[in-house]
Amino acid sequence: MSALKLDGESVLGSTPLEYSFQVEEGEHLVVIGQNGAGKSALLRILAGLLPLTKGTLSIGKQIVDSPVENIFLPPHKRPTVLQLQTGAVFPHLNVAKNIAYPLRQMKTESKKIRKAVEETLERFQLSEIRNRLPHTLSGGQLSRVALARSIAANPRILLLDEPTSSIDIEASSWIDEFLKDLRTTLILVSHDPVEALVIGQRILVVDNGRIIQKGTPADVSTQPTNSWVAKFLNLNILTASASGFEAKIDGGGSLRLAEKWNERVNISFPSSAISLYTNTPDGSPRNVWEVTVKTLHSDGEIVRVGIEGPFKATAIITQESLDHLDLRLGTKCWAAIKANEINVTPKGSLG
Amino acid sequence: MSALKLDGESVLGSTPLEYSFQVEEGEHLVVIGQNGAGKSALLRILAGLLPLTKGTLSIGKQIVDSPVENIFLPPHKRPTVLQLQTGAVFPHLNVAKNIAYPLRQMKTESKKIRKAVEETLERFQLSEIRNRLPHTLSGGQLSRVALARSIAANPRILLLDEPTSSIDIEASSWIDEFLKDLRTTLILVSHDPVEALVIGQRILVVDNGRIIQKGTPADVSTQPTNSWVAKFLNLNILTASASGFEAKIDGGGSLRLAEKWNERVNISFPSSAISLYTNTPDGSPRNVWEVTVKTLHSDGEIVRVGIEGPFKATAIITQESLDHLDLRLGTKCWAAIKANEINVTPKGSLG
Amino acid sequence: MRTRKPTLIPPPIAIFGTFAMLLILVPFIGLAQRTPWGSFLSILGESSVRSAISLSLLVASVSAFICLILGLPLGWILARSQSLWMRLLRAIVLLPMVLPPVAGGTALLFALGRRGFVGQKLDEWFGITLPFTTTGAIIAATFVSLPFFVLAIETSINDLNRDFEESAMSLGSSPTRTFFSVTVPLIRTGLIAGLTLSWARALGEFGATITFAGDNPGRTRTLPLELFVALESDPNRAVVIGMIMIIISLGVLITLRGRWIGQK
Amino acid sequence: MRTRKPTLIPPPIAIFGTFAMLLILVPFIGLAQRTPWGSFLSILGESSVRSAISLSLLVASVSAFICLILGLPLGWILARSQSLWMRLLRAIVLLPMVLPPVAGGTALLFALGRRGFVGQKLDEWFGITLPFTTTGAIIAATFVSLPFFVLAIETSINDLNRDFEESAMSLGSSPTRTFFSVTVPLIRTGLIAGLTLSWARALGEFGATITFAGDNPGRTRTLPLELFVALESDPNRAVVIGMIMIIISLGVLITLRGRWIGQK
Amino acid sequence: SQDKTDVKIMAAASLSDAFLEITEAFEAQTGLKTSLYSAGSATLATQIIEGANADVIALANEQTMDRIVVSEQVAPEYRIEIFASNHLVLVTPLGNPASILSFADTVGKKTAVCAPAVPCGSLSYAFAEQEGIELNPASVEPNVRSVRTKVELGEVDAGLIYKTDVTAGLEVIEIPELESLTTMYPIAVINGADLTAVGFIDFVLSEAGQAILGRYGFERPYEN
Ligand SMILES: Nc1ncnc2c1ncn2[C@@H]1O[C@H](COP(=O)(O)OP(=O)(O)OP(=O)(O)O)[C@@H](O)[C@H]1O
Ligand SMILES: Nc1ncnc2c1ncn2[C@@H]1O[C@H](COP(=O)(O)OP(=O)(O)OP(=O)(O)O)[C@@H](O)[C@H]1O
Ligand SMILES: [Mg+2]
Ligand SMILES: [Mg+2]
Repeated sequence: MSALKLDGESVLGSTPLEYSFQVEEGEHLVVIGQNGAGKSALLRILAGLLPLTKGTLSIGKQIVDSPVENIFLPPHKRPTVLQLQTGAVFPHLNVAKNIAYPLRQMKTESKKIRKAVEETLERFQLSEIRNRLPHTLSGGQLSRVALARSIAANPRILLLDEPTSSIDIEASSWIDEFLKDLRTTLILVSHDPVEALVIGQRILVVDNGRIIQKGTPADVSTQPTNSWVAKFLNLNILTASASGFEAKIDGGGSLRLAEKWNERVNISFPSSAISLYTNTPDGSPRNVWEVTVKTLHSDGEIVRVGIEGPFKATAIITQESLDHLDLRLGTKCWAAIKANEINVTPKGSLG
Repeated sequence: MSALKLDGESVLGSTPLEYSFQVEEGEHLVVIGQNGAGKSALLRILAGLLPLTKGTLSIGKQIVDSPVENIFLPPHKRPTVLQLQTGAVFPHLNVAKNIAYPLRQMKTESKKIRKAVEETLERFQLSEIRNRLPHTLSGGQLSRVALARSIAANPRILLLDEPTSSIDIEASSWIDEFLKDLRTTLILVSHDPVEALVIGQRILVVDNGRIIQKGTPADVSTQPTNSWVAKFLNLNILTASASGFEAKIDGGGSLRLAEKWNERVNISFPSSAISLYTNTPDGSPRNVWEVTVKTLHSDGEIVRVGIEGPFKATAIITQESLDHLDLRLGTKCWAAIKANEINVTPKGSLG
Repeated sequence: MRTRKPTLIPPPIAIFGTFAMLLILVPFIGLAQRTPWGSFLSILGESSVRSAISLSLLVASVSAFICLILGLPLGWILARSQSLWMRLLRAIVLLPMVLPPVAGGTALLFALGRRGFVGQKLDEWFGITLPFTTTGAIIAATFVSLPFFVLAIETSINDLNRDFEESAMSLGSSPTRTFFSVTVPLIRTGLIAGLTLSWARALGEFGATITFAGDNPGRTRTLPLELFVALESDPNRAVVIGMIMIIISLGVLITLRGRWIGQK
Repeated sequence: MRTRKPTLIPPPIAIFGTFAMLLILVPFIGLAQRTPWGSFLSILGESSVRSAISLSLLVASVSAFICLILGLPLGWILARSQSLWMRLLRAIVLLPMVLPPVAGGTALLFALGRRGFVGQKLDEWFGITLPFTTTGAIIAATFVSLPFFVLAIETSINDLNRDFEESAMSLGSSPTRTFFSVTVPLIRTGLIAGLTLSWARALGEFGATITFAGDNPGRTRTLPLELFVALESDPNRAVVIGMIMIIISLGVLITLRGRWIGQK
Repeated sequence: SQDKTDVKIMAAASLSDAFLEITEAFEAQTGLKTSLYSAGSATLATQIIEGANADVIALANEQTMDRIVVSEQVAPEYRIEIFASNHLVLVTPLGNPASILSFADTVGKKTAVCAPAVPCGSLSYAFAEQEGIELNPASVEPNVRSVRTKVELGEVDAGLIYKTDVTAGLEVIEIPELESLTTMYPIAVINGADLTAVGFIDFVLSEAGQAILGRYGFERPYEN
């Protein structure tokens, strides 16, 4: 049974909205799309801040919004927490109290609240500013507080609207890792491709108040509906166990890393970073493996090549290279990638 | 003579701030640093929203803030326009009127204002929503309006605080291009490495209310003061004239592109995307050129290699590769990069 | 803001809110019950009542306008100035509310009357005497209603996000222009509330007016004065005049405030 | 907000603001000039004056408190409810300001007096009569000061960014809890303004009190009533009582409001 | 209501000082407890008509008492007594800046009188008619007090007020003709009051009561 299922319509001002999709329990769905596409509107519908005008929204087994049946469960009764795009950190509460806020609503014991707040402060590097009021914080600090508060709330379904857009790269990369490993059902709006691919188990592309594409990152990136989506998704993501310079890919194969790691890691590299060779290459690329061409999607001048060796990946090469290498479905060749092109982030650990 | 020169101190709450730097006429300076580092505070000082407690700030020949001399030029008299991190689009004015606002202050003829507004609306793809009030706009649309307004103001010195953080990737990439080509003196705060390197002629790294590094992107990226900076800057940027699949780099050399272009373009690629070979490689990388190793900076396990051929670039390879290839200062070798790794954006044209 | 399900009123809020509404409404129901509606039209038709109506509207409206012109700057200063003196000024501004209007009217006479320390000079230098003139009635009404307006403005400005004004200034707008082009439009709600309060207060003003401006038919005899004299002699007539005041103000408030708020 | 150069007051604003301040201040200077300071302390020492002072403070404070309890919900409803009826209710809320207080007191008698359509039942069923009691004085004061409070609240809530309340609800807070934990703290400035206005108005309340609650030393004779009695017989004494009222309210307003605003 | 006073007296505001003394004397003599309420005559009348719980009411004019009678609040078994009278005087500010020596001198000067609808006003207008002078006042005030304030502060050059309202801040112009135009102060027992109320009225009419009233400037009724 799905965690959440929406098939309905609404309207924002004069913009008609129409969505149909579902999310599985524990699944991480990333919503992408241009400015004004209707991403925030979608989250508002799910959270109960924007009622449907038609259709049905169910969370778990329960119908929570259905104009025909005259059902509308208000926001505070839904098992969702929506972090608005503006963050909406309460101006009258200090950092620690903002984080404690959702816990207070649940009648959690105050001891447990204190502990949870402490942990969250620690995790989001907010301990030093725990007693500061929001108007004394920087933009990025505010975003961290907002996210910390949403995480502390620990809802069944977490709805995040561009939570890392003003957070610095170092913090946002571990935050992305953290979100990736979260077992909560998560729907995240993002403008950052890396974030989308690290976190998203499925991608929803929204345009003009409608869903124009949905699928796994691999599906969406090998067959993007339009150039905007194509540009957005240009990454391969793998999980692996690293020891020293070597990462053993889950499911088989291994990759050489630029730095030593000794833990479970996430590995990402641009599709365009994979080079294909007909004979074993010699040079700085430390990683060379044998692959078979499984899919070929040409988009005018560039070609997305689905390759399978010990693990699956997508390579993006030019039409010219394709012709030169004479690749066809089933062709065996060598894939190479430089260790430095591989972005490694630890899995599970934070900061 | 410099366009702006700051050597002073101030304080925000209990955070002491101390900055010393200058910007040349027409120069583009990008300010980077972690959340709460003091980037926004720096811009506020320059704009006159946060007075100095010590030292001097001069713009052109004029001292605009000097507590000792009891000089303080208020914000509206300074030739600066600061776009706050929140955007601060006026809620009571529609999109077009927001953009016209700064022009109205300058007693520009209303005909000229209308024309400038029209152009700006067009350029920022806001024509369709020109009559909408801010509360009916999406987050990204608001950011666009804020930026459009700052650009329309056309000040001598433009101060932008994370202007593209909620703008979608397609739009932010042409906006970056647009800003890059702007002849106005520009100081920009950004968390986006690509943006920083596309726009920044010089980089200022701020930490803890102080400037910890300043220099050209090349300088800063070859010798980053800390790992945060190193991670941030990992790009090569070149300008070129493209015709068909070939881009003739200004100053010499050429690169093969993945798509056809027929105009002046900006070219960027990650330093880690450059592979080095001791003999000519054969494979999908379309671009291979001969280079000499000019600098070598090792950072434990990775090495930044300054290479010079027809043009200069930085390559990032592993220590292991370095040992394997036996590279030293002066070594001649081959550099290769896949056409797909090269990010091309038109120079001058927009949208 | 955005379209949404009509706000549900939480029960405790609904209960207390209704109670508050009743506290205000019930006395007016009492008044309506006792109104001799038969004589309503004939009293409304009297020329003295007609002239009192138009004088009342004139005095209340001019006084609200003066509140706007004088109170807006004062509210801004009180909200923005950080000097310690402001604490004293902020309290002084409220004094006209604290003093019963008759006493306020006496104070006005002490200052602006023919023998008052300012009125004397006005008389000597310009030949102006304020008591017994419509100007005097307007001054009395303004004196008692200015505090509401100033406090409404001060509150709104205090709550204002400074980002907008700072942006405006950075965009080249002088403090004065920023005030008019950004601050004032952004405190629109508070401004309307202030205008409404001061207009309503000025309309109902009696004590200070009778004391300072006296009761001169056509010049200072507003509806409350007409009502008061009637209360002394003919209570039924007083009730009708009260109803006239209520109907007029409901009409004005519903039309104007509805429109203002509706535009939002 | 952030540290910054003290705000410079633009000249036109300073000029008009000063003028407004003078309009308020000058009459009080007039009053102070005429005050027989020699008899000030002896009048202040009178037991009747003392009891009027404490009664006044009691009535004004209790009435401000009732405004808080009743007006806060009503202000919320008026700001949030989108029904067309609200336009009418919004105008009705202001009526107690429009009607001169004496007329308002009469309306209160019509409704809550022993013969009033509500007062009758109160008397029959519970044996409660309100006129001539301190409770009656409090009701009269509340009736006239509630509009200020409600309008201040309504305005603040109207200006509130809904994001915070929406977030609170999404974080699991019920509408009632959201109201108390988010809405109320965020409209703090407006709330304080409303309390100040209604306290000040209640302190100065005379007309409705004397009409509805009568004048009874110790029970309903507040300072304004004491002042009124003095006005009939001994104007100098009246001036002194006026000064006492001014000094008391300045003291209270400077201390409390200064503290409230200072905490911000 | 549950208050323990024996006699609840309502008296017009202009009587309040005199009645305070009278009630004290009454309490001293009888040992009964009284309580005194004062307000404008019209306000008191409204309060009584709306059911105020009082025993005795003393007003500053007969017209207002008529309203109470019409509403049948006065105990019919007892007479309404007239306990004092008062008459108008012409007053000017100290120093008499407009040099007014007679009523005729007020013509063309700034004057203040009570509104014709209230007793002091009807007396004033009656007097003016008697003297053949057309009143053209700067202000027609709703009560004596506000006429007095305007004269005291010099806003007007002269005004007609009750003799009992004269203060040290005024100059009185002697006009004998005014003394014949008097206003009467009625006192009555309210429905439901017991005999102590009658006792109080008797005290007011007694020598002791009249002496106190005399000290406050009131005249005995029908003296002339
Ligand atoms: N009013 C204030 N009172 C106290 N401290 C403040 C105040 N405003 C800002 N600060 C602190 O000053 C420091 C610098 O803030 P600033 O806004 O310049 O950061 P920033 O570099 O822009 O960060 P970000 O990337 O998050 O926007 C931060 O540590 C912040 O918490
Ligand atoms: N109150 C409103 N009235 C009219 N139109 C509105 C209103 N609110 C939003 N819109 C419009 O609805 C569309 C969807 O808005 P939404 O906020 O969902 O966009 P988004 O996908 O989140 O964009 P962004 O990336 O810029 O945040 C936009 O075109 C926006 O202009
Ligand atoms: Mg959005
Ligand atoms: Mg910042």
